[in-house]
Amino acid sequence: MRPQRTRRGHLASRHVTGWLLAAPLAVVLLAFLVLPIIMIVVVSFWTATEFSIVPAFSWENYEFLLGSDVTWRVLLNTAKYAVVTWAITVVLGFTVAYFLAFHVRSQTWQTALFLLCTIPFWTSNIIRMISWIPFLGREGLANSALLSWGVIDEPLDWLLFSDFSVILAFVHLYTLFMVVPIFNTMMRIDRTLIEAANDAGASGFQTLWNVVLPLTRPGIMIGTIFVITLVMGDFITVRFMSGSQSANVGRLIQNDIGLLQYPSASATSVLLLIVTLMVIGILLRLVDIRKEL
Amino acid sequence: MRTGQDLELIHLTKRYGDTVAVDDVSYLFRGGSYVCLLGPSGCGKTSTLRMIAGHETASQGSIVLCGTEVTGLPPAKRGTAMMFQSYALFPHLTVRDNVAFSLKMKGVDQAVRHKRAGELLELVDMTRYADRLPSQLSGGQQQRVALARALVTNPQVLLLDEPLSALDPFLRVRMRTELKKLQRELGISFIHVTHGQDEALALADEIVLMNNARIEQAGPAREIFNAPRTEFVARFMGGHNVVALPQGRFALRADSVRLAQNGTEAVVRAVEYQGGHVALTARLAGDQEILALIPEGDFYADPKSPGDAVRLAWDEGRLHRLQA
Amino acid sequence: MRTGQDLELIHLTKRYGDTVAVDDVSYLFRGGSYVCLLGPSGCGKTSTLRMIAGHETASQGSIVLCGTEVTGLPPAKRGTAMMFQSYALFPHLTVRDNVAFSLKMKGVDQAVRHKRAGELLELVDMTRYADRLPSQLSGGQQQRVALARALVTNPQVLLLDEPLSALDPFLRVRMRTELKKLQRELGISFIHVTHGQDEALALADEIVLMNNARIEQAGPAREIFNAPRTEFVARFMGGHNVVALPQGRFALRADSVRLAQNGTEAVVRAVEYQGGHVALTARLAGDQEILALIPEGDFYADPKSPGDAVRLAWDEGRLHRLQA
Amino acid sequence: QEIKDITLRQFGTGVSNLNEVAQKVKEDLGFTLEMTALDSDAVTQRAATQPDSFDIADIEYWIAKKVWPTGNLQAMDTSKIANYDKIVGIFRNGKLTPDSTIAQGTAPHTVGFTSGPGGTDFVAEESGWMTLIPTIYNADTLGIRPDLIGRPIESWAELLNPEFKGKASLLDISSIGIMDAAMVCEAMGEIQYGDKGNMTTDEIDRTMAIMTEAKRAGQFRSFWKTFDESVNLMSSGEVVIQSMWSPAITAVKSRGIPCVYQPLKEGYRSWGGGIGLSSSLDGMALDAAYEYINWYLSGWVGGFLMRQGYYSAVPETSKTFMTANEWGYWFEGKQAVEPITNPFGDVLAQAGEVRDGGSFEERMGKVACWNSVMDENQYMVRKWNEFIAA
Amino acid sequence: MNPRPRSFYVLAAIFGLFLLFLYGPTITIAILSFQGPEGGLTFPMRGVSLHWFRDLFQEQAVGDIWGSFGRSFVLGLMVMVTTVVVSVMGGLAFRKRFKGSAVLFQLVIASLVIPSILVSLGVGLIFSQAGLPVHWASSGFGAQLTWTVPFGLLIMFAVFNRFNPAYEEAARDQGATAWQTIRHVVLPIIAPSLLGVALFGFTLSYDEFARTLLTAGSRNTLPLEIYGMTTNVTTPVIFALGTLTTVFSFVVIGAFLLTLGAASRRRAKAGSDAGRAV
Ligand SMILES: Nc1ncnc2c1ncn2[C@@H]1O[C@H](COP(=O)(O)OP(=O)(O)OP(=O)(O)O)[C@@H](O)[C@H]1O
Ligand SMILES: Nc1ncnc2c1ncn2[C@@H]1O[C@H](COP(=O)(O)OP(=O)(O)OP(=O)(O)O)[C@@H](O)[C@H]1O
Ligand SMILES: [Mg+2]
Ligand SMILES: [Mg+2]
Repeated sequence: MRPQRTRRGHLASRHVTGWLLAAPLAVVLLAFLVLPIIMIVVVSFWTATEFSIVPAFSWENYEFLLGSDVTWRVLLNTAKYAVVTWAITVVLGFTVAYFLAFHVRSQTWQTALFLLCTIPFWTSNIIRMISWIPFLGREGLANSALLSWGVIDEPLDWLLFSDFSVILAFVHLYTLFMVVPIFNTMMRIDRTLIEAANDAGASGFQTLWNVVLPLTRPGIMIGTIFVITLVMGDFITVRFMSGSQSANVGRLIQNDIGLLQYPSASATSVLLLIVTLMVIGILLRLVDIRKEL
Repeated sequence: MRTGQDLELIHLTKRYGDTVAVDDVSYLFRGGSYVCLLGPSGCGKTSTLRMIAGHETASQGSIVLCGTEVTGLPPAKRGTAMMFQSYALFPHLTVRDNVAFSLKMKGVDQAVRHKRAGELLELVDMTRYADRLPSQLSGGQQQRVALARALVTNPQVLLLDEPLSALDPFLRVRMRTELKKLQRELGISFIHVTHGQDEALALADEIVLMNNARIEQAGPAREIFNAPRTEFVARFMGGHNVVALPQGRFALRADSVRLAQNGTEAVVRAVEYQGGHVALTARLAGDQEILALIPEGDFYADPKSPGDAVRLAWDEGRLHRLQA
Repeated sequence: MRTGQDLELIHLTKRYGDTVAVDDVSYLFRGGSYVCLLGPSGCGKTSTLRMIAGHETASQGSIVLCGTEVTGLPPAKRGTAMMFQSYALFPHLTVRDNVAFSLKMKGVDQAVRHKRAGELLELVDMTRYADRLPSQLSGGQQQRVALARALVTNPQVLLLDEPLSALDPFLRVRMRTELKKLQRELGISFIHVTHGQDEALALADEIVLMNNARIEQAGPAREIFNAPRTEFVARFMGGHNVVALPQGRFALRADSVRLAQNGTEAVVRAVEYQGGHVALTARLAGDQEILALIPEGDFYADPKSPGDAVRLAWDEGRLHRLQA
Repeated sequence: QEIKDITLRQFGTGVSNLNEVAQKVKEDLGFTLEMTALDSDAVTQRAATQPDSFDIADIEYWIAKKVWPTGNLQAMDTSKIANYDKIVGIFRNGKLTPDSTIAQGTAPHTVGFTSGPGGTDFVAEESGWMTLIPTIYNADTLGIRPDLIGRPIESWAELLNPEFKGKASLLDISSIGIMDAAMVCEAMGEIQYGDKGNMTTDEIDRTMAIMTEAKRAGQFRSFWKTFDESVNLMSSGEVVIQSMWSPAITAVKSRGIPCVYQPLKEGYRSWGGGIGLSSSLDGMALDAAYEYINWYLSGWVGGFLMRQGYYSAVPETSKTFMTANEWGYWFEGKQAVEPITNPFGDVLAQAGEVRDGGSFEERMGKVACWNSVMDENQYMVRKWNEFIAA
Repeated sequence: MNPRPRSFYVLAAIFGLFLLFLYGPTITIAILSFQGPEGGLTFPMRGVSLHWFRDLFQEQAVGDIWGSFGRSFVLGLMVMVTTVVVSVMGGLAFRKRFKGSAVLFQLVIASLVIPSILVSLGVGLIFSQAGLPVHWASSGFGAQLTWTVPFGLLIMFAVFNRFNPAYEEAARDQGATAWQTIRHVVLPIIAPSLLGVALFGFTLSYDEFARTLLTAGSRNTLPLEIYGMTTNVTTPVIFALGTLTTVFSFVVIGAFLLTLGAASRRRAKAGSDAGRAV
């Protein structure tokens, strides 16, 4: 250690150690994120035969993609799933987080209830997805329960293989991604603010609306980012739960991949990427993730 | 001398599981007075205050304000208002909206509530900052906003939990003057929790000194300082020596002890300069420690250092007998 | 009167981007003395201390300890040790392991380092608690552990950043006595950052009063209190009035002002009881406010209330001319 | 290196990638066969893009049309295949019997041979170099739940019968699904196809238009993509009529749920599978692979698969591994004389029952078209996507 | 303690329903896994037995559950360890606010939000174009990291936002080197959060489907295997697997909570007279 280290030397070392520490992260992201994305963009300009991809520049994929009204319909459908799922998860997630943060008093219980929520996720998603059929199907648990309670006379068809079931599965899968960031933000709300509101005569609901909700906004934003991206990128849930009857962008991509149409899949991917990044870009303007964690 | 504005605690008790935080406390807070709840950490000050405010339910006993029993009422229905220790300003609302918050909750029109908020900001001299967010204010400014917010509901009693502890010492002294002035102007009761005896002495018409979940002594500030009932009070208020004599235990004010030619022999243990005075701690024979508060001029005429032998004297008349 | 143990700051400057936190400060801390760095919030006390400790690099200037330039050395190589404001005890280590931490880092045997840690815990009277975790200690106990940990490296200078601010007032007074005693026993320098002038007066052999990133005045505690160089010093140290007279501005100690039959006319603004004294604020003609510190006995012989007309008097000799 | 140290990695769909086969290989041949089951998309994708990740590809003939030109597979010398001559005609010259007509679509023999080692083309005649060795094949038709339908079903057109609104299903693998759709449209008399296995864009448009209309009207409960999905749809009663694979029907039946493989007057849609060798296979491993192929055709596997309702490429050899009762029931379409069980011991038919669709000749002789890859494949895929998104 | 308000019971009921909803499939799975040998994947139940649990430990007609479970488990551990290491290092790096950290942060966010299938497709393409063999432990591993590492990093941000830098300064003051500071002070203090990151990394990897789909190579991970198994008749054996997984998770988490409880009780005991003296 030199006794007279200059200020510059110190500064430089900060950047150097910073990069050294960040190197593994940078390598992972570069190799498995940046390069693949570049590859996708490049391939999206190639053409394909039945069985292989031809590295020749062409606008063909985009021409078709942007020219087809299927693209737009599917995009719209994707957006619909994202928005509806978001709306439900935000309400549900907020409620659950609110309960855990403000009504469960001991930290041990909070942890325990949280873990209880995560246990179903240890069972493979595919298995859980398959099990929705016996749960929601015509002869499934839900229908037989409703029938036996006399709520309905005939099994409900729309419980399964419908937009309802798709959204249901999304909500099932992703609500927790909303709960966690909202809970995290709520735990950082100073409890005396609630008392102050109480003191000012606010009812429980007024406190919720005027104090808790505004202060939870960053958490909601982060949860929104998770849910929106997860739903937009999904392909397996839509396929299983709609009985292959509806499509989202992810399914278009997967279909193309299945048929070895990589350039076309890449073009669709680029479209999805742009849309996703735009949405997230807007959301990120509303919240500083790093500060809010 | 009861008035219509009195606040009375009747056999008030608060338990948290096994801990008894407030133990069967009865007290009458006279309307329009500045009362300090004083005591060491954990003695139950905050619990008492929060029960009065309605943020904590009483385990037993009742609270009567202006002749009405308020024990079971929600905070906003009691005629009390609370100013929180860290102010608890809503970070997402401007100063004006913070002050107008309770009016908004009542459904008061925006124009009306802004006008009223303006008046209160005027009162605490914060009109200029009405559009700022709390995070853009200094500690002292935040405190004034909190004050305005608490006062907007026209409470009969304002409850303050360590309102000055977040301020630096300089500001603390300034703000306490303002608090006192405001209380006098408004003519309502302030109940102020603190664990600083200097703060309590400076502010309070009446001090309620708590210890171990009970009231140890209550009365006007001077009475508490000059006539401590127990050793605990004497020690806690500071500036006192507790002297054990054959007749019993006595409190002896440190400023009544002087260095003298003929007095009890002692050895200096520590010397602390305190501006106008010097606090000299000395040990008498028999391990009794005595604190003498000596005017600066007198001390430096013949300065002493730890280890020096001195003689200490006091008037017998200054000894105040302690009951416990 | 330099000794081998001196700590010298030479044209020390610290910039954070555009803010200048410490501006070209030069000062000689004499070895073995208790120095308080005093000043209002944001004046650069912490920055100075952290540069001395080596936790912050100096933007300019140098630091010399015991004749060695230490400006570029890492904290542990400087012969300084730091006690942090919130103590920064390692929460996962027992008290003993906290104290022995630096020895462990040096690769000292467990037996040896436990023995040494035991000695230091003995010194701060914490032997009983050696196996506890920091979270199981009270504030004052934590502080002693932090002290023991800082001292285990045998530093020449101990740096303390607001060591007493996390304690309640009762404990604060007790701990400051202990700090002072310890410093005297060890004979090393303590540099203690505080923004409480009472704390500084009570503890310091020497006070360095900072303002706006510079040293405003430095010297023995009494000198600072009795001979403030500037209005800022007089106001900050408290207990002073600043009087504007045709000849210039003067500092006038509040305890030199008395109520008299023939004196300047004034109106009482506020009265604060302070135990032995009463602080009376009055306004002279011309909007000048004067604070008078009146012995309790004198005041209550003829008590005044806000609004009363009084006459104030002081000896001309007590006026101390201010340079700025 | 000994043969028992060799490991061959085989992948395919779960239809034929059965662990019992691997076990038997270990017993009979001594080397290890590692089986990986994938869904049909992943099978194509892996065969076409990851030649190093397998030694043996178990794929379908129509997929071969896509995969073979990549050069990821190597041609097989028929002279090294003992039972080559006994392979049924379908896979050699396209004819089941010398006077059969060749069905529409990608008939296996059209993609079964290449010009020689290293060839990436297809040749029409038996060149001595095979692309895939045929393993199993079958003819598919509609599966129905007779208990829930309660009347005879005779035509593909019934799939779009409004009577089954919300209770019909179709296969969502575009190349296969469109064939079924075409069978339906043709049966309805709406469209007359030149070649259902190689439609014109106009034919594709019209087919999809009819299907889209039906979909919008709520005809379909669901589409299915994997074997298992079709079984679940049928056995849970979600669907009463759907295009289905013969063994899937068998699987539904084995749970005691009535389900019929319904022969229809328009004939069957057929498919065949085969195994191909990775081009990176050589030396001893290649020898082992040939050994495996010869073993495969030698009868045990054939019998094993036949008992599940598939047909073996070399029925003659399978016969020796089946009882007369089994052979009669599965192959000859005769009444069972004793209960028929699948290889896992589940009873599929009682004495006296006959197999739906009858004998081998009756079934395979009435193939209307083969699963195929069309010239307008890309166009068709896009239209199919539109249909799904509709 | 104040009595619970009415809203508590309403919210508790909602939470209960939410739990029921979360466990809906799990419960269905549990019920159906106890069917008799004739059982299928759907209702009505066909008999009651432990047949499928026994069957789970025998070879299946198709696929290799335990082999793929083993791979998923190993991959999960690899991802877990790497995630912890990379995100701790990353978390430490970001505290230094080095040049270019903003860009790297954007990348981290991008990695989090980019649809999984794109990563799968892209990594698959890269490997195939570069002629590298795809393998679950190389390309599959990497593809999963693009998901787990950003998550881990976000957790580390949260942790370091709350981490008092005075601890590190104290350590440095005590003569600890940079490495010793991390080893003896930072890591032990953040250890509980690391446990969280590890658990998270493992879970995300263990159940990852999309990112592994095109990157797993010749051998399947468990989710792919289960998916592959659906190309033949799948039996309630996968439900038995699900039930067993759930039971196992309950045991693990129960043990975890018990340890936590025991630790805090032990601590409470040791410190029972804290605050009395001084
Ligand atoms: N929510 C609670 N649960 C359990 N015990 C509590 C709770 N709040 C306070 N206590 C206990 O009750 C006693 C009195 O607490 P209280 O907060 O009223 O003291 P305080 O006088 O305000 O102290 P401080 O000066 O430290 O604020 C303490 O022993 C405390 O530990
Ligand atoms: N890390 C930093 N980055 C930027 N500015 C800083 C930083 N640390 C301190 N400052 C600024 O430098 C000035 C001096 O800060 P310093 O912490 O030394 O003050 P202080 O005298 O210790 O105040 P306090 O009594 O509030 O602790 C302040 O204006 C502060 O805002
Ligand atoms: Mg309190
Ligand atoms: Mg500071």
